[in-house]
Amino acid sequence: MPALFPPWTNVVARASLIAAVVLVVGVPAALMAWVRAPNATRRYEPVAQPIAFDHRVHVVGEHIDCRYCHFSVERSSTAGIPPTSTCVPCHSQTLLGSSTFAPVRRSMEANTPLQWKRVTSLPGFVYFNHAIHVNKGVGCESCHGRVDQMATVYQAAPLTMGWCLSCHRYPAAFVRPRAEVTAMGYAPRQPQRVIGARLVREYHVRRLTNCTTCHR
Amino acid sequence: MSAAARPLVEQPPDREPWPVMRGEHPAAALTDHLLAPLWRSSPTWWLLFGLSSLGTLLLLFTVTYTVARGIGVWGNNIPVAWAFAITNFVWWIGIGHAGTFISAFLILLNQRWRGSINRVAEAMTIFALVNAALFPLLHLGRPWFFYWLIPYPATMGVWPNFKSALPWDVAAVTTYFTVSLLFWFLGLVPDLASARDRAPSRLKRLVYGVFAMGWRGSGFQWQRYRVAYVLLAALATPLVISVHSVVSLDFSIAQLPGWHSTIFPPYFVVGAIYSGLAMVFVLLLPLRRAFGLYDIVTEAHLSAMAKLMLAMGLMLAYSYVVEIFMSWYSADFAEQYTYLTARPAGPYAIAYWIMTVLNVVTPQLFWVRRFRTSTRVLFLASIGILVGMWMERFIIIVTSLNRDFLTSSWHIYMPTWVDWGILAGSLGLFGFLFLLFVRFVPSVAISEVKELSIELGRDGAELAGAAGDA
Amino acid sequence: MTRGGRISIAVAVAGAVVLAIGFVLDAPRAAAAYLVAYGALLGVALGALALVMIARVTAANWFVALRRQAEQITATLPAFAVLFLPVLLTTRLLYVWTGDGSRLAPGLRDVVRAKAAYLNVPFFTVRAVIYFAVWIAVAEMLRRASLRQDRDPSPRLARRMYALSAGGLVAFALTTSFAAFDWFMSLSPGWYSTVYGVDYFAGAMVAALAALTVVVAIERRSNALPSEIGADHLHALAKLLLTFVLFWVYIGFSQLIVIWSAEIPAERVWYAVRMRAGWRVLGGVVLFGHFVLPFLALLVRAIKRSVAAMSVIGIGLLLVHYLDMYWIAMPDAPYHGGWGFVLDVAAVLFVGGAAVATWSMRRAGEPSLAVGDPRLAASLHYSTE
Amino acid sequence: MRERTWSAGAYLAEFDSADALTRAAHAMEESGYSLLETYSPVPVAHGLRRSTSRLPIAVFIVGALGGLASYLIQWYANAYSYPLDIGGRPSHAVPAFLIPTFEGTVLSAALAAFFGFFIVARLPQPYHPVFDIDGFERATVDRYWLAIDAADDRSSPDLTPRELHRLDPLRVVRLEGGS
Repeated sequence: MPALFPPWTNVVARASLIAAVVLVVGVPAALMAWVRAPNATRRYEPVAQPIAFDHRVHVVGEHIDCRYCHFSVERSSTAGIPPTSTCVPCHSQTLLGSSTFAPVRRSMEANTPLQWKRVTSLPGFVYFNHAIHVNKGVGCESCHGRVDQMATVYQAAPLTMGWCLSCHRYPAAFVRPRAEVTAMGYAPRQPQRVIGARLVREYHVRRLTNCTTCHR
Repeated sequence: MSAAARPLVEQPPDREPWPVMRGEHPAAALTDHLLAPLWRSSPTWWLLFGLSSLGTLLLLFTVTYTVARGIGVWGNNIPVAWAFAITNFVWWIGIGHAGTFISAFLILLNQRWRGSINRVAEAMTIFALVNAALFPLLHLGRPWFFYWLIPYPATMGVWPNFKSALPWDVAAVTTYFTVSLLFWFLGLVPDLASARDRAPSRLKRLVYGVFAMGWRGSGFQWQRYRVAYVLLAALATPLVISVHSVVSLDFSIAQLPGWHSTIFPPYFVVGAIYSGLAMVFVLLLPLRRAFGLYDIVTEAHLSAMAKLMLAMGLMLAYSYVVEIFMSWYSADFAEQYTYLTARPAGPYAIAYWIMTVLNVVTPQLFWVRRFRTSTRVLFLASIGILVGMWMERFIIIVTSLNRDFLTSSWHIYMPTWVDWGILAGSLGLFGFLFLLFVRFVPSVAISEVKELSIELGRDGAELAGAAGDA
Repeated sequence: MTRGGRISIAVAVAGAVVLAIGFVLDAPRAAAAYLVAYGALLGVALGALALVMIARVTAANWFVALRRQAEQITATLPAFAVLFLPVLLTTRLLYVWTGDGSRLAPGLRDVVRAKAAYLNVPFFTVRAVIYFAVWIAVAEMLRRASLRQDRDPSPRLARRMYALSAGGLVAFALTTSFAAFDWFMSLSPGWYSTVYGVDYFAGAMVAALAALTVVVAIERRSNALPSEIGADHLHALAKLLLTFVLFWVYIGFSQLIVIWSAEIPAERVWYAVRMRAGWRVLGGVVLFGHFVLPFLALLVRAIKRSVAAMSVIGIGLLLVHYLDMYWIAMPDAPYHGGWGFVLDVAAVLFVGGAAVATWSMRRAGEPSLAVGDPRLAASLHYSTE
Repeated sequence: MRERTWSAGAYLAEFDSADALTRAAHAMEESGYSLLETYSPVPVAHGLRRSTSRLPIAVFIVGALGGLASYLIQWYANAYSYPLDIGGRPSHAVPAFLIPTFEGTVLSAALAAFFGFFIVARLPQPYHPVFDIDGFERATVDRYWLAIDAADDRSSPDLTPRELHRLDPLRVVRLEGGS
């Protein structure tokens, strides 16, 4: 009587064991890699807006400061989305009649705000305040990326909790002088080590890593 | 009779000691007898299987309901944040202690009689752990985030807090489950090979052949096998002590009177083994009858385990006495109130007295030789002890919590139908898994029993002793 | 009387003289030194008693060959009853709960007053009498039955010893625990720990097994034991020792983790004192010598089977057992360091000398094997293989 | 000595008791064979010379490394990467960390013992030449086999079977090699 299992089953048995080990190690590893991938964090996905607004033109071309449109960023928890009336003064001379501008015209006539799409959004259980960050020397660029180079704005940061904590734990590595907060492509004039330490002292930046800092 | 095959506990010397094995058993007949349940099933099995399947369905339903609606469907409410779920958790995990204790500790003591009962006890351990693990998971409220308790590089950038008992529990229970499973499987390999070689159909031969992994009983394999088996036993023994100690720390590292007590770790371990032995009896006695194992599981086994149970019961009683004394000695009002008033005379006094009587009085029966071998007494006493031990965990958890430091927040906990449903369902799942086990896995360690039978000269052959250099 | 007996009497007398001078110069310090030595050495005798009973109820066949040696250690218990008198006479020096409470901090005063029904000298004395009555009764009855069995191997005696051991263990557990509460835990009367009794028992078991190892090694060398008792019996003894070394560290850790995590000030203070300055160093030495070193050594098979190596481990563990008792009891006793160490040594010599002298006197003329035990033959041929 | 593959073939003799197997193994070893193996349903002390298993040492090392890793993970997580002040206990909480360290030690050691065994025993191996023998199934039930490597210096196609027959076996089987 021949053996119950033919010789080739030895190879299958070993291969399936190796496969099992690969699966046990590989699946969690793959999942951990996946949650960090831009697809999972929704980074770099351009968000189409009701109007083809190009930040490049406004920031680089016209040298408009972030705060001109995002007016409440230094005072309020939200940065502020410009109302239609912010666009109109400049554009009353140019473009107002163009087809691109149709939504703005409609908004103006109907007296209803433009429906801007949110690009960078945090979950409801996270408390976030723009004013405190800006006033403690966190640049817009640090979280929102090089908006001056984006035709259509996308989410630049992964927005994971670990990403938040990376700065909350070592703020000195990221802060910049308040005057430079809205600068794009900012480069520290002295080593960040020196500047960071000084600013942290000057602005009374604390290492806020308590759960209740953000989850209130 | 060799020294290795003596029972754990000494027999009264003026009486004929019970044999650890009875009758003559040719190896082939013994193998076939012990493998027989794998090839056919009985109407009783189907009946029990049907019942336990219903229980499992009940569990499925109540768990789904809990997950869908949230744990608000349970009776827990502040200050009684822990109630049925944690009681069940501690109870089940305690039951899971006897298996590894019997198989690992007794192999270190060279007690060969363990071979007749260790498989059942180990299987019981694994299924009890499956049940135990369910409860803290459900209690998380969001069980799908259970992996947050494991230290892995999370995108959240935070880690479990290792100063809390919760990650200790995770470490202890997962380690215990894994090691129990490995130990169980390693012990099974030679028997699975026997099943492979005895199976009546080609399909069954193939299935058991896959799990037997090609075991062929070569001298080299046997020698290394014994080394690995003893190593695993040596590792499992301190592990078994650690697991319920860690579970006890869930309570004792808090500052709550009734929970905070330094004797908790050994006291919990003793109680765990106690309830586990009781569950072994509850499973083993019917199994002995159903599979005709009277020659293999003899009075020697029953008596030895009954004595072990008596010893555990006495140690438990010692803990009760010391705790009550110390609560008075502490001169601390809250301590005294918990132990001397709230428990014996509070709203859960009935449960307290049921616990005391069942846990302390029941085992005293086993001072009497006749009761140690009476299957009826053993079975009923074991049920009593299982109930008593469940009550003990309930008393520890609920009476410590329900009368909070502020009288204004006192709260009477009452379980809801979901609480009862999950408890009943978990018993169903346990039975379900155990019935599958006895139907598909050899429920006695065949090779060990054969070795014993050869050693006792009941095989007509002589065995020089165990192989290996361990 | 043997030469060893005479030497130990001389040692005891020398210790007693130094201790007496110490009492004149600094009575509290001498009393503390005495209590620590007493507690450590009593543990050896109590552990041996437990060992004899446990071996009896668990049918440990290998132990039969060594049973007489263990029984002879328990024969010192009457001496320990007498040696307890100095403790009884110095309660006022040792225990702050005696007296009117003027020595206590105000907060503690109320706590101690609440325990007055238990912590008072008359009841303390009555309890001590009960403890010794139980221990001596159990030990002597077991010894007598065992010696009688040498001549009359009737199963009735074995049965009697079996029943005595089973019941004796219950009484032993309670008396030993409460003795530990009374004599050592109450040194800090505001502090309490439910596992304290088990902790004392764990230390006592290690000490008893260490002492038994040393006795067996000595008797092996002097050929007082048959040649069958060799590596295999030592191996079994070493495995049991390893078990109790682990048990000791497990119980100690249980107490530590529960108190350390909860951080209740009244409890934490016990460890706070013991984890400061020199006590911390001593604690480290105890942890290392009572656990780390013997644990690693006893994992090695060759060491477990070597008479020489096991003697070293036995003696070492006895010394560390004393240090352990020192670390447990002395920080709460009147301790001033300095020349007091002379008194510590004197106390050990006195109590130890007296115990060894009793041991040597009482064992004289006894067979060194339980020759009447029907299991002796099996025990002599015990093999760990 | 390692697990035999019988790539050169083997001579096998079947016995009906552990005793007979032990006697046969001793006899064959005494007559100069060194490449022997036994197959039995229960462990048999046949006294064949074997190397001492190094599994205990491997288990000790893996266990120690596992314990070290467990401690380091906790230290990194709670004392270095994200220290949190909980209950006033120190971030580097040695007593607390010892518990998962113990579990980690036992888990790694147990995994080492388990997988170590399967690796040294070269399992799983569903097929092995001995399974081709008719009736070898009873080696896990009640039959005891002695096998001699055809590659043994002393083996020869006519002498070895004759020597085996002299041991009074139930039968002698020749296993062809080369597969």
